[in-house]
Amino acid sequence: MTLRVHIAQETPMRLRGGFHCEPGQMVALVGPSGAGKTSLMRAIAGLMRPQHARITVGDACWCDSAAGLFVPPQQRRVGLVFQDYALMPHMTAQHNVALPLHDPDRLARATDMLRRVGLAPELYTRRPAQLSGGQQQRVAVARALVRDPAVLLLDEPFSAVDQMNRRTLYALLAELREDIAVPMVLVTHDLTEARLLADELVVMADGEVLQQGRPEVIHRSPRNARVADLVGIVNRFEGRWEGAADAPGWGLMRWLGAAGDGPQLRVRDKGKVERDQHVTWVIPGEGLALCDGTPPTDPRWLCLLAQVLTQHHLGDVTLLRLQTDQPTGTTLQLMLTGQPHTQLPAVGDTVRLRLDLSLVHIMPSRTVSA
Amino acid sequence: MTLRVHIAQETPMRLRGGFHCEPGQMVALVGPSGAGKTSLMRAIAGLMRPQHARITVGDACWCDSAAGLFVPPQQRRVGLVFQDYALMPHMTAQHNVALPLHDPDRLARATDMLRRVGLAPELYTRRPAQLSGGQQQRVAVARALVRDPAVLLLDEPFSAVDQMNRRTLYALLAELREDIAVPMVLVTHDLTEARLLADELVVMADGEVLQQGRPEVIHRSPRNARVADLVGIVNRFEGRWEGAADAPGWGLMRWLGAAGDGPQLRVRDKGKVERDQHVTWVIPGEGLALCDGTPPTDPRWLCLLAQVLTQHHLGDVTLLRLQTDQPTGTTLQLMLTGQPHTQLPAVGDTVRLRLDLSLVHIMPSRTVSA
Amino acid sequence: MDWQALALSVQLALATLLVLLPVGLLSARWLARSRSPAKPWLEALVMLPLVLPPTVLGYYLLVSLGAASPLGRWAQDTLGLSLSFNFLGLLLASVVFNIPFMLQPMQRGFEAIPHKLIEAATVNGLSAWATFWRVELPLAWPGVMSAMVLTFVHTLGEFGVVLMVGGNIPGETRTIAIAIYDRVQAFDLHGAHLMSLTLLVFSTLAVVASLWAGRRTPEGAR
Amino acid sequence: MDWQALALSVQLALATLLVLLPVGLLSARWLARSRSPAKPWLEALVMLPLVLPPTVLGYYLLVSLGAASPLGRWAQDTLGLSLSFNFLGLLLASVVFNIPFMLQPMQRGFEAIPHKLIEAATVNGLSAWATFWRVELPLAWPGVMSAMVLTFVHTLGEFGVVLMVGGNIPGETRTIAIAIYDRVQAFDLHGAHLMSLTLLVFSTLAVVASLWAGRRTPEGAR
Amino acid sequence: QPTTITVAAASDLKFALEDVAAQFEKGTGQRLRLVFGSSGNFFTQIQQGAPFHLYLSADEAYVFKLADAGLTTDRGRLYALGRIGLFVPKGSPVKADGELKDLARALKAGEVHKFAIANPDHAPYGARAREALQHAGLWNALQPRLVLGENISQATQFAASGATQGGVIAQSLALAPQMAAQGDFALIPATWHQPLAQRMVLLKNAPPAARAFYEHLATPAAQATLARYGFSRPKP
Ligand SMILES: Nc1ncnc2c1ncn2[C@@H]1O[C@H](COP(=O)(O)OP(=O)(O)OP(=O)(O)O)[C@@H](O)[C@H]1O
Ligand SMILES: Nc1ncnc2c1ncn2[C@@H]1O[C@H](COP(=O)(O)OP(=O)(O)OP(=O)(O)O)[C@@H](O)[C@H]1O
Ligand code: MOO
Ligand SMILES: [Mg+2]
Ligand SMILES: [Mg+2]
Repeated sequence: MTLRVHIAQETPMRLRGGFHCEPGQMVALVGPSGAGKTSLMRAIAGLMRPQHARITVGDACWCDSAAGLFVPPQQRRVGLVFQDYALMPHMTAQHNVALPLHDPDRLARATDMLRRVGLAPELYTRRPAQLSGGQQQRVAVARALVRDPAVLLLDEPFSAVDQMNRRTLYALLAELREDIAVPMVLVTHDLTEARLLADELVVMADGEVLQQGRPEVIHRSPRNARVADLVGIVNRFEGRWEGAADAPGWGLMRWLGAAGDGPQLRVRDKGKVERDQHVTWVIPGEGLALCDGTPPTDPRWLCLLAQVLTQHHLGDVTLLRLQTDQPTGTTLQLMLTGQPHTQLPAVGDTVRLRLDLSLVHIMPSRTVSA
Repeated sequence: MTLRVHIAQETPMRLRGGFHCEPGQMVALVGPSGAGKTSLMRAIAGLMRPQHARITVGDACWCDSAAGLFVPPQQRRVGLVFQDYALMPHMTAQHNVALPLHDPDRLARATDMLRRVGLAPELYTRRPAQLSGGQQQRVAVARALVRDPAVLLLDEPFSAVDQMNRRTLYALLAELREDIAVPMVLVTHDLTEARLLADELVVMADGEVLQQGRPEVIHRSPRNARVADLVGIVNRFEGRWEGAADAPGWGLMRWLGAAGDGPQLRVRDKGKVERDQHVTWVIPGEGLALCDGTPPTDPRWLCLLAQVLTQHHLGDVTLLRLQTDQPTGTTLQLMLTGQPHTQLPAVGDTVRLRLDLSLVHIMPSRTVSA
Repeated sequence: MDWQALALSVQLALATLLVLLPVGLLSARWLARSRSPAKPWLEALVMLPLVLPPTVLGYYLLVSLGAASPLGRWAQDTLGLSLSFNFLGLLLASVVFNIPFMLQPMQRGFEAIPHKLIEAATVNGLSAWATFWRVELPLAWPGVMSAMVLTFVHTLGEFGVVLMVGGNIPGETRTIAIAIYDRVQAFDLHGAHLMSLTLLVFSTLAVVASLWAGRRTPEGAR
Repeated sequence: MDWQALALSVQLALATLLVLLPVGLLSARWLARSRSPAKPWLEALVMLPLVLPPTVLGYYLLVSLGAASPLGRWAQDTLGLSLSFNFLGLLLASVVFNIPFMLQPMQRGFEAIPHKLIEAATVNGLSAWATFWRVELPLAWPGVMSAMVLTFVHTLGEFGVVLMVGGNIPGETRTIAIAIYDRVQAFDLHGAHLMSLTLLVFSTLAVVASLWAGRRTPEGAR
Repeated sequence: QPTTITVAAASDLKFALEDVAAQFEKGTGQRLRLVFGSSGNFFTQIQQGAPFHLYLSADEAYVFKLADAGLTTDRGRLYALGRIGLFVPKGSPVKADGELKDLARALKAGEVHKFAIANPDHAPYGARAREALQHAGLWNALQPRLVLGENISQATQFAASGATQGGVIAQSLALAPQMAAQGDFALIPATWHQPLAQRMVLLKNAPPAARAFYEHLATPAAQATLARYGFSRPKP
């Protein structure tokens, strides 16, 4: 019952590309506002008839524009959380959730699902206008989950819900994934949430599907700079490829700063770039750390001196913005945990920074602008 | 021009307590879904007439139920982002933003603000129905910011916006704070965002204002367990106060686990609890770390052996759930950064954990249930 | 007071509602959803029964439904039904004359439903039929109520068409409106006032009762 | 074809709109926002002009506005205005008779506006007046259009009230509806058909034109 | 400049009076505005100050009531006697016969389903029709089949359209050229009913030109025209 989507249209909005989602798998659709995530969901649910598309679930074909096939939404059996909830204003929370059900104990099942999404019983008989934003959203989630869907489509289902209620909902989703093995697609702007919940990410921008893959894979080797941006990789730099290094599978790259060239780095060579080619490279957060002692000699490590520009304390983690001396004036971001306040470097301090060069990922330079 | 709010009502929903916000200051209203955040904003904007309230901005009094005073919303000059946008469906994005403006170049100013919230020019003349969720939300933000408000009220203004666009909006808010020094109130579910943007937090639950203070202060010394929960402190434990320690300002507490008593901890004594009293205590994330070498002897540190239950890789940080041996079966969460993947403890490994006891915060035990 | 005439009028009004309600709901909904370029023309067509003076409309109806007309003859010969000067004739005329009152407010009611909610209904597996009953009808209800009340009240007061097609036969086609008119023409002003007052009070009660029964809770405080 | 009568009818219809539009907008909006328990009673009151047969309503209007009535005498003595058998009389009668057509659809239009949007307008500093013009009126527009089209068309076809209060004076109070009726009465069917057809075509064009001019872009694809 | 005279006339005069008025206008150059309608309505409207100058009623009772109310210059003058007759549309099973014998036959035979007269409660022609039918002994049998016109014109329309099998209508309408093609007409004897005494009266504000027309209606030329439309001359 794998969901496979391929789509190509220009109007009313551009949509290109596709993705697939195994039963029981959760795929997170991420991308900037206006990327086409909601539109793609609407196409899957059958609310929009795309110009060219092929959408299949297992053996069933829901849409095949080549064959002129289009299954109406009623027959697709999708559980869809609308981004703006689309609750029926004339129905109570309970009746909203019971909407897709037909059996005699539909109200009991609706009530049960409302309980599971953490809604207080006194709210079951309220109409949407008398509920808070997050309460409405949980009703919408309950309505999507209560039926026995063939595909679950969740369009930012937790955006109005606080952290604690979110955890309840995460647990509910996890439970559900064990009960019903259907493809699940989640749109979210919260990258942490995406990585926490999803087996795979699908990265979209400007209506185009850019990359699908496991979160850590995309995080460590984004296909291009746009994807790197989109998955929140902040430490992105420029470089010039300077050819093979001493060992096979390794190459040399010059770090290019705004104000001049930086050190030469010994990095993994995947054979995709040519000598003197301009490249964009990223290093994930786990490849950065402060050195406490003397600089290590292992060529895997690069040690830099950097000055602390700003320090943001974000609860469990502290965010540092650092400026390196080499290449001059390049800034990078570092997250720290487990350091007592007193031991944190202060703004203006100079610290010694360690880069794990084996985690550097190199991409062809982006040509399009943001 | 400080905003001061004091409110007490029971219907249509319970609201109690108050807060204040200096001009140029940003206060983040946080609390679970249904806590009354939106309702409080509505009362400030004048959309709800509270049973008992006093709301003042500088010398101007907007609402004083004792004196029967109630300034209508038109005259309050608030910039309000509605949680569900409340855009005019019959107006283009541009005209929606120009709604509060009166001067001849209103459309030009609206266009400029739309540019600043990062909306693409081809969208300016679209109606809300033809915009994506995040695009609509940015129009709503632009409408609130474009006028010259006396108070800025932002009800989850970024919930539908992706990280990149959020950064644009954060920058815009920062800019604005330099231009116009008015009180700003932000409702958000994203605690990181709250800490990043806000000077102070106001924690609400069940319609009640529980605590106001600087984020790090609340984070390190929440007033009670409910607040600790609400600001996302996950490592919360039970204990019994065992009296004063060797030095003044220090006391002894027994760590109580579900399955039995744990070690005695030497912690700060603020003189608020009595001997044998049952207490709840928390330790912020920065008070936890893995020990690499031998256990330190400093009494500030407590060293524990713990087993890794789960490991979640969330991009820049990795989340570990650990189970301590003493008190048996207690779980705690640990965030790690800067550790290359290979050096991370695997599930099932036993690690040595270090608690900074000087950061332990003790509260009277909660009596109410969640 | 001519109770018979009042009873007849009420029967006629109810029968008109009964006939027009399903027809009206379907066509109003169709018009509301239609994106056809013919839509304004159809809407104008729906208005036409209002344009002609009632007696003239009645005359045309009589000429096309009466015993001498092909339609009238056909109905008489094959169905054994007479389409004029009886209740059936009144009903036909009343139905035609009330089309604009029934369709316009209903159509606006259906048009006011956010498309998103219809989508939500279909995604939740509701058939077109179930969507109509459980979503569209409740949400269009104020418009439907308006249409029904306008039609009901208007049928009570309708005079020209009914007189022409019905022929003022006591107990059969003499409605309360015609009875009042007769009283006025006969300078029986006392009788006319009494009947008018009775009719006004009755309609007021009927309208209040139906508005009360069909009221919807207001949209909520926010 | 009696062009004079058609012109008079169009004038009357436009004047009726002009008078009823502001009154109707204000009262419909008030009724829509009202939470008063008297609301259904007021709504029923608004319906009453529909209940009486037009000629009888005309009779009552004539008796209360005519030269012999206190009101008529007062108007004649102090304002020098006659309230019957002239255009002013027609207009007064037409205004009264069209109240239900004007108010009901408008009221539904105003009721359909989400309260949230009114709140957004007030928070954005719009005065009650600006809110009305820039938010409420555009959003209630389909209902307002309905009301105007119903009133316009209905005035063209109105016969009983106008005949009674106006007196069928050529060039002054003989509307197109009365002229057609006269043709039918005179067995001048050819003339009647011609005038009816002209009126039907004219109204159809008027309705289509106004619907076209007052159309709103559909709610968008989603 | 010549004032326009407004004449309110009973609808049975529709065709006849238009001819007479045309003669008068040609002779004098005076403009006339003719308004046709039901006598009862005019009565009400005149009470309420309708701007009519001359009122030609189908029933003299209205004229007397207005005179008693002081709204007229005098008690007026009879200008014609109306006549009624049986009209049967084309294809009707009934034959037009003034003695109503065939109507009686057809009634017995069950061939008459509907029969039109004006409303006898308030229309003068309706009241006379009732008297005539009573005289012929048909009233009781016919009553359940009656359809009542608001006034005599409407009754005539019912009959002429073929929607009824016949009707008692005004001779003045039956003689109109448009009616001849619709069916047959036979006059009912004048003795079967009270005379339809049609009386006219000048109203208080009538200008001199109105009196001229009032007088013109008594001239032999006018009376001859009225006679052509089936009105008989009233006895002075
Ligand atoms: N119109 C209303 N009538 C009665 N109760 C209401 C109404 N609107 C909201 N409530 C209730 O008041 C409480 C507070 O609602 P409010 O919208 O202020 O919450 P909130 O803190 O904004 O929540 P969220 O984060 O979910 O938006 C909720 O329990 C809600 O159910
Ligand atoms: N009805 C419409 N007609 C034309 N363009 C539309 C319509 N609806 C949306 N769009 C455009 O299509 C693009 C994709 O919209 P979509 O709603 O799919 O974005 P999204 O990825 O869901 O964004 P968000 O995260 O902001 O919800 C946007 O640029 C939007 O402006
Ligand atoms: O007064 Mo008439 O002639 O019965 O219509
Ligand atoms: Mg979206
Ligand atoms: Mg809220």
